Amino acid sequence: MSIPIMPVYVDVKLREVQESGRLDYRSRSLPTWCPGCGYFAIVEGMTHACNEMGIPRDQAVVVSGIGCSSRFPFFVDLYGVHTLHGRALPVATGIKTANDRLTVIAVGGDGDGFAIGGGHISHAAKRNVDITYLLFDNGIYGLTKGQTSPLSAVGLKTTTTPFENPERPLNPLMMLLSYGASWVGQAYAGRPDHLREMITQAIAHRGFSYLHILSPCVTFDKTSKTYVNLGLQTRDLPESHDPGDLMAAMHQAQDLDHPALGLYYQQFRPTLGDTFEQVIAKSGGSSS
Amino acid sequence: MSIPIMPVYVDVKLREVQESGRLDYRSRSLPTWCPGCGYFAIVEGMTHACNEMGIPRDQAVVVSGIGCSSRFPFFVDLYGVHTLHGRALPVATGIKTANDRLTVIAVGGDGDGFAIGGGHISHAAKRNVDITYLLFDNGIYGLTKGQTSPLSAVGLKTTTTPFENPERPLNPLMMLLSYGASWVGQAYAGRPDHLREMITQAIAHRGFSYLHILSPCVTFDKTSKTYVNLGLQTRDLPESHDPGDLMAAMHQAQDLDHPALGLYYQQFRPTLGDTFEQVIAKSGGSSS
Amino acid sequence: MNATDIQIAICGSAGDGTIAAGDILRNAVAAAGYRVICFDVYPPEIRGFGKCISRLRITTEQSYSLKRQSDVLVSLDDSHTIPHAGEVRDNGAVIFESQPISPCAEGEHMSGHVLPGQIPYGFPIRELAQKATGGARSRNLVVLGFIAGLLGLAPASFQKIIEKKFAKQGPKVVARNQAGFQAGFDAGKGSFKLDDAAFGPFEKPASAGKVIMLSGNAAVVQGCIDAELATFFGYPITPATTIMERLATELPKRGHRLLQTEDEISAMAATVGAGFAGARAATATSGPGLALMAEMLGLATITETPCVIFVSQRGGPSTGMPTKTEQSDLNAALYGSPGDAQRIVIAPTNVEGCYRCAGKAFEMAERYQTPVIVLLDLYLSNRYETVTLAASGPPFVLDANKPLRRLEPGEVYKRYALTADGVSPRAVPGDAGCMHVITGLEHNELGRPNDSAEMHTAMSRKRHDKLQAALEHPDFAVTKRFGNTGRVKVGILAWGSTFGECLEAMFMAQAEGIVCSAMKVVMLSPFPTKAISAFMDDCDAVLVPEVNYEGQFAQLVQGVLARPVVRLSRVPSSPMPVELILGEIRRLSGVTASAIAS
Amino acid sequence: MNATDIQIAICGSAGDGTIAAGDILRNAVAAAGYRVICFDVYPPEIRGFGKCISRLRITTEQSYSLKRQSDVLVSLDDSHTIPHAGEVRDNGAVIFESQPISPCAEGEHMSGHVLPGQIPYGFPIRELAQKATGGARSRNLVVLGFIAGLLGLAPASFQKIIEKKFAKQGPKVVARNQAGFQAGFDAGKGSFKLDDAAFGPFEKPASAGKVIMLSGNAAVVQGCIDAELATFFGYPITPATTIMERLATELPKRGHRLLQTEDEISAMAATVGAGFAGARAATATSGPGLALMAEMLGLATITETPCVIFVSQRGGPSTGMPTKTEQSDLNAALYGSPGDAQRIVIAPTNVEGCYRCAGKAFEMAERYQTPVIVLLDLYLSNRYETVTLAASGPPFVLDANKPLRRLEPGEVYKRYALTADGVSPRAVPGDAGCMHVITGLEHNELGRPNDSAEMHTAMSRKRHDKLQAALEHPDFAVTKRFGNTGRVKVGILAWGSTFGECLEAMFMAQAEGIVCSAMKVVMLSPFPTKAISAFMDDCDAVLVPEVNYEGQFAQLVQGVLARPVVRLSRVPSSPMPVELILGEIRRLSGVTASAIAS
Ligand SMILES: Cc1ncc(C[n+]2csc(CCOP(=O)(O)OP(=O)(O)O)c2C)c(N)n1
Ligand SMILES: Cc1ncc(C[n+]2csc(CCOP(=O)(O)OP(=O)(O)O)c2C)c(N)n1
Ligand code: SF4
Ligand code: SF4
Ligand SMILES: [Mg+2]
Ligand SMILES: [Mg+2]
Repeated sequence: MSIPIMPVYVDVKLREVQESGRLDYRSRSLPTWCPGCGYFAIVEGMTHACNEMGIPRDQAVVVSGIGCSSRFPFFVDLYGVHTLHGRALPVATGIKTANDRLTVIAVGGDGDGFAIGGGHISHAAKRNVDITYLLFDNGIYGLTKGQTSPLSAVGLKTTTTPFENPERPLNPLMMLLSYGASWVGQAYAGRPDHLREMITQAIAHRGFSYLHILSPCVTFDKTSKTYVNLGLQTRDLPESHDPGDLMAAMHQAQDLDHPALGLYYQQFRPTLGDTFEQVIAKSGGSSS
Repeated sequence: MSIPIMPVYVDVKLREVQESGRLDYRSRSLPTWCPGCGYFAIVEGMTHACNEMGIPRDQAVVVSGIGCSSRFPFFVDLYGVHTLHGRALPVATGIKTANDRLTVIAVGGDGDGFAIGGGHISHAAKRNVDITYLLFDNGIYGLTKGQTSPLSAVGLKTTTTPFENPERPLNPLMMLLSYGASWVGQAYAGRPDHLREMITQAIAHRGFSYLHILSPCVTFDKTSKTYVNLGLQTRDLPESHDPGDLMAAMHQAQDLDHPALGLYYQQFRPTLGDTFEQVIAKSGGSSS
Repeated sequence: MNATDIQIAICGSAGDGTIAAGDILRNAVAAAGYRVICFDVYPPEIRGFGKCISRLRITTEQSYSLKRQSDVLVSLDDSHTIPHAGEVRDNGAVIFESQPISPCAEGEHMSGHVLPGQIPYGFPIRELAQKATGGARSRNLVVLGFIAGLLGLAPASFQKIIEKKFAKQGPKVVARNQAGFQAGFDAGKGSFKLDDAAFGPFEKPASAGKVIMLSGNAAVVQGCIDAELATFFGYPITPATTIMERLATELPKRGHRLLQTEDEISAMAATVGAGFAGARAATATSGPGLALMAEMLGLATITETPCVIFVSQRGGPSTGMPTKTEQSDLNAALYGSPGDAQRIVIAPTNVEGCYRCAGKAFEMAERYQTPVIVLLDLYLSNRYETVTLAASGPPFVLDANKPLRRLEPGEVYKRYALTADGVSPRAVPGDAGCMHVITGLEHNELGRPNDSAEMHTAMSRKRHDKLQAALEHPDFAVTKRFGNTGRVKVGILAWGSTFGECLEAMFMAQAEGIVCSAMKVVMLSPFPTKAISAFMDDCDAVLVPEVNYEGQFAQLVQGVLARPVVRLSRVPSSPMPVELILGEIRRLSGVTASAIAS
Repeated sequence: MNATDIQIAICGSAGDGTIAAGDILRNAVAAAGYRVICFDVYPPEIRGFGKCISRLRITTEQSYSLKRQSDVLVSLDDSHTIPHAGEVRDNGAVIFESQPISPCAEGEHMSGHVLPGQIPYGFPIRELAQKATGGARSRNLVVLGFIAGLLGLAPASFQKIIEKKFAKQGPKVVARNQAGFQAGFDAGKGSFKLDDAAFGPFEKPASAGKVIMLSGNAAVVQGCIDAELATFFGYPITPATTIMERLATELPKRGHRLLQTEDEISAMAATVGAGFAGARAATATSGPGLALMAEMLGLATITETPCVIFVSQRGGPSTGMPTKTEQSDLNAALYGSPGDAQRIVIAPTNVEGCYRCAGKAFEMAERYQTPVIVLLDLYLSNRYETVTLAASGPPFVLDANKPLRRLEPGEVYKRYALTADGVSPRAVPGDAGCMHVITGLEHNELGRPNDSAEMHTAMSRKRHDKLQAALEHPDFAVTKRFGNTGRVKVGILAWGSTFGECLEAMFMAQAEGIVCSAMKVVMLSPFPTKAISAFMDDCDAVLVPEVNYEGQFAQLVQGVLARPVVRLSRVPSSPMPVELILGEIRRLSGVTASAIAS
């Protein structure tokens, strides 16, 4: 069990960032998030990953839905699409279909992904679209000022559940595993180094990679997914965990009380781009 | 491994049906399905279940989406809603919210449920809406004349995959288990007695019950989910299977090559109706 | 007239408690018996230090819109307030911090921006707050006290509101805020009064009934509750969210049910399901959500299922401007569902109308078996007005269903029986022997699929014609004319929140001697052809002001009547400025601006 | 005129090979050089024995619609065909089975329903099939042969088509069908010819180019291919499905990509994604799917992303009548997306137009950076016509993007630069240094969120004004007038598939001496105000026939021009009957029916 970690403020990291050259990937716009929001660590992790991997800035597209989290594309200096609520994945699929050479990263919140956008995830995973999906899980609707999300804990009081949320949350990792996602991992905004490492790995994976990022909403959730609680609850996946073993991954994912961080599952199989080429070949055509 | 079973024609069963009184639940309209379609067995199983359970005809509602399968409500003499493609579950949720006393059964095809309607299943399961969802899986879009569905096998030639379907199908049972559905089972239209038994159990379950029904489309799929293939492939769940063990259920569900029939998982927890009452109680109100 | 008519604007950044100050002020004056209309402007950012303005107009009789110019402007943050100095009228008051913490450049201090003719009231806000409460957080309360003292409002109603507002945060916080208010009050009272704004003597209004202050969305909620809404399904979206949020507290207390669904498609689907099952059912959304509901709304139309949809418009297209008002979803509300899919669309023009339309919507949905869209907008949803509730209780019919007669033995129930008024008696699950299936396919009287020319024609006619009766719906004014009767130079034809501004403009034009009237159109579909045509007969020119780019309502009027109107379509990211409308009235009436000026 | 103009109707049940017979016939006569227009009617049931009718009009020059009366009616199932006896003209031929298997009541046999003046051709269809092929399955081929023999068509082109059509099923099946055809041909040739229908001498058409026969949907596919569509995303729905199905075969062969998505929301989303990435991208759907795309279409409008949406209308509202034609999705196509969300909407009027509009849509989407909806309907999607492809190759520009100039050092790329024509040079991912974010929020020139009044006004104007240029789009007629020039008694204003019927009606009216014209309106948004206004100036009365209940296009015309038109809005679950239009023309021109009759 790790020790609670303090919120990460961008300015604290500024020197370090400048020295590393990661500033290249930051846009002119400063994030408009609340001070202390977990998302700062994610944008930081992302630019770090881009830097480490040397991703050409004009060959990458960040695609988001709508939410605090989905403001993300404005804060990195890559191509970006701020789509509609819940639609990052199908737009990303279209982009990747049009141009396989692009690095495509979809980002969004828990409401964006598991409420309104819930129908698209299984299909992106099934097709093994070669994109990375970073899901920012603060267990609440931040942008609309604090309603329950499908990942809110039982008992959470929100503006739409003033008498406490009576429903148990969905289990996103089990869902993604059942969808056949070819890379499934979990990170926590309060563990920035691990987070960066996971983002890098997720982008590096060839196929559909899903990284679930626990991240406190310091403004609208003071009781559930806080830095203190998450710091106390999260754990590492056991050393012995085999990312090739789907049932072991499912087993680990079952534990929502003590979310384990790390790579749950990885598999290599043809991507959507590969299957397009396969179909073209079978038809007797050749790629243009 | 069971022996391939012949298609079930309604007329063959007619005398038996009349004698049992199940005809009470059949509507004046004869099904417009193709002769030999697996769906005849399902309508038969359903009326059998209603008869066995003595469900009052005017206290039950069958809700469907759009597809050959979704014509179902017209063929039973209950209240019915033929909704839109993919929307049976949210409409059913609304009905159940308005009137807890009704028996609500949602039905639909694999495209209806896992393509366009895919976003709703996890939420119906999460809320544990006390309804039954019968999913008719013929691995194809029947009504629109034979396109691939998310449950089509790899390699299937359809009008939209003339060069063979390159994608592996989704795994509906694993998905439902990961969603926390409180009753998950599988049946096959070619095993009518077992099917009826499963439909009865599913309706009897208090909470969200999901029954996956394998059913051949004799018109548009001549190679994959045929009576012959399904007859050869399906098996029973092992005697030893414990429906309280989620991981065991997952394990069984992993096997798409030899789909196991029977009850995978069952759990009792508060239904949506219960949670409404809980919220009303906490608010200091009392049910009207 | 001895009546009160004072408009106060409080301006500051998000952290200054600007909106909270406005909230206390409006509640206090309303409690004191005045009528108010208020509208706050928020920054679009998630968080941060964007500009907030809270504007309140306080009157003896209910007014229709904010005034173009405020009588009092309060600055809690000079950098934000300076650009607004011009909105204070001649001899109006400007209240600001006289002792900024750090010395600031001349151009950055409010005092340098008070215009000639305006009266500056600099006073040491921060210092007073510090002294009275030991900190600067209560600056907003100090300012409120100052206003009350200066304008001669009794502190009692303020103190009550402050007590109530901060009670949850404990007695310390209450005491701190009371102290802040008192310090400001004393300072205000002690100020030498130079401006001419003051509260007139208060007279208890003659009208019976309870006067309460509500935002448009709160009024919608009150209407829903008074119409005994049983089930609500929704998905959060600005500016409709607060409807669901309030209902989440209110419905369970009454034994009713609310479900936050996974998206708008499901919210609408569940609403149709509940409506089918016989419950009063509603949802609420804004433009983007309305788009997602379009298909399901078509199902409600063809299955003739009662349901109510509150749509609060914001700036479009697409995600657009979530925190700015606009009236550009009219087309989508009228025409968004494919096919000939008519439905009832009504749009209130003020907060009282929000209450009435909400309650009446359920009546209409049941009586005509149709979806009813109640079209609001951010300006209406978020603005506060005092509203009079009838002493005789809610003016809503609680069961407007056409009676269902018992079936004869052997009779088959016809859900879609072709009747004289187009409305077929409706059975719901549980009604013995009336089993039937509703479907989105075209169908016959039994509800069975049927796509013959005869049946499709008959059912299309039924679905359209039955709605015409809504134009005569009991106790509901689908249009209303104000101003001069008989022949007029200019007639203003308007809908929704913009009507208030039109009315103000009309009054101003009349004051200038221009003969004019204004007609509010509350029912947009079915279209009140007769009433509007008759109104147009009376007008030399018809002006249609609306806050959208395409002139959507003007297009509707012309489309139905084939008679020309003058469009005044603007997208200022805010309510339509009254002077813009006035300018058009002048122009159309042949009065030149110079003639007015002289 | 010595020209050929013969209409043949083949009627039977779903199992009789009715549609297949029509298919062979149309291909054979097209191969022989005639022009054809054909439309099949299917039963709505999933399976079963519902009525099918295949109607073909065969002419020397391309005609515009089917004729009201057929010259030849063939019965493959008397119970279905009997009600259609009346559609055969005087002296037309009725072909039927003379030896039914079981003796049938008089009223159930075709022979008892041939009307006086029609010529009966009973012959032993089943027997000939049995003899020639050893089974009854080839009855449809026997009948085809009979027609060819009777009317004097050379068998060669039939034999080729039969060969091709059945090749996949092996030589036995080919031989069986050839034998059936031959048996029928011999019988037909040997029949004593009483009727006056015959094929005129065939003249090779003067026009250069390749003549092929295509359904509307196949023409769309051809247009897509010739415009080098690179990515297609779709979800099956009648009557649009066949567009995707054909593309699924054609695109991969050309190295291009097609994805069947999980629903229409994703299809539209992926289309926008691919458009953003710089690929030509399209989707296809019908009304219900269009409803689901409404929100995403708004995003395409505000982000100014090129994309093309083919919408084939069917009967509405809601699921409506999936196998019947209608023109009732016009409103949804124009206004379905909330906010001021204008887009280009074009509607071809015939199959050749489907090809042109499909190809041109990609040009327009790129040039004006906008979604383009191509509005078809079931009647147009499913009907077959001969189409001439230009010998000079596809008439489409393959890159219509505004050139992007290289950035100056340090210059920041402005995705939404405000330019004179409203179109901003567009960079796509991969373009060096032009990183930008597109968003559904209102934004400034850089694409950054901005909701100021000035920016929102400027951007709204840009998005609307830039589309005006589409009215002058090179090599594309947005309207076209036919018939009398100058002043006319009646002007018909029509759009979409109904225009063919309008033109036929106009020709008939002219033949009766009525001075009239017809204008087809291909571009519905932006609205061709000038052209239509000028046309209306010439007309004593303007008639707007359309297949919907509300008169959606009429409402549009009146909405823009504030000038009255006469609506002829009907929902017959089928194309608009020519005689209905003709009747209205007569009425409006003051000619009474009796005057005509005499
Ligand atoms: C169609 C539609 N429905 C609703 C909304 C309003 N909305 C914007 S963001 C959001 C939820 C945000 O929650 P989440 O995805 O968890 O992101 P967070 O703000 O917590 O990062 C909602 C409901 C919208 N923009 N569009
Ligand atoms: C919004 C919408 N999109 C598409 C369709 C067309 N459609 C009707 S049924 C269907 C698929 C049917 O497949 P499935 O659900 O598997 O049912 P089946 O016919 O196989 O029983 C489709 C695509 C529709 N009716 N509505
Ligand atoms: S509201 Fe919550 S999620 Fe949004 S920026 Fe603030 S802290 Fe982050
Ligand atoms: S098309 Fe297939 S699924 Fe539909 S009725 Fe026929 S056999 Fe059944
Ligand atoms: Mg969230
Ligand atoms: Mg299916």
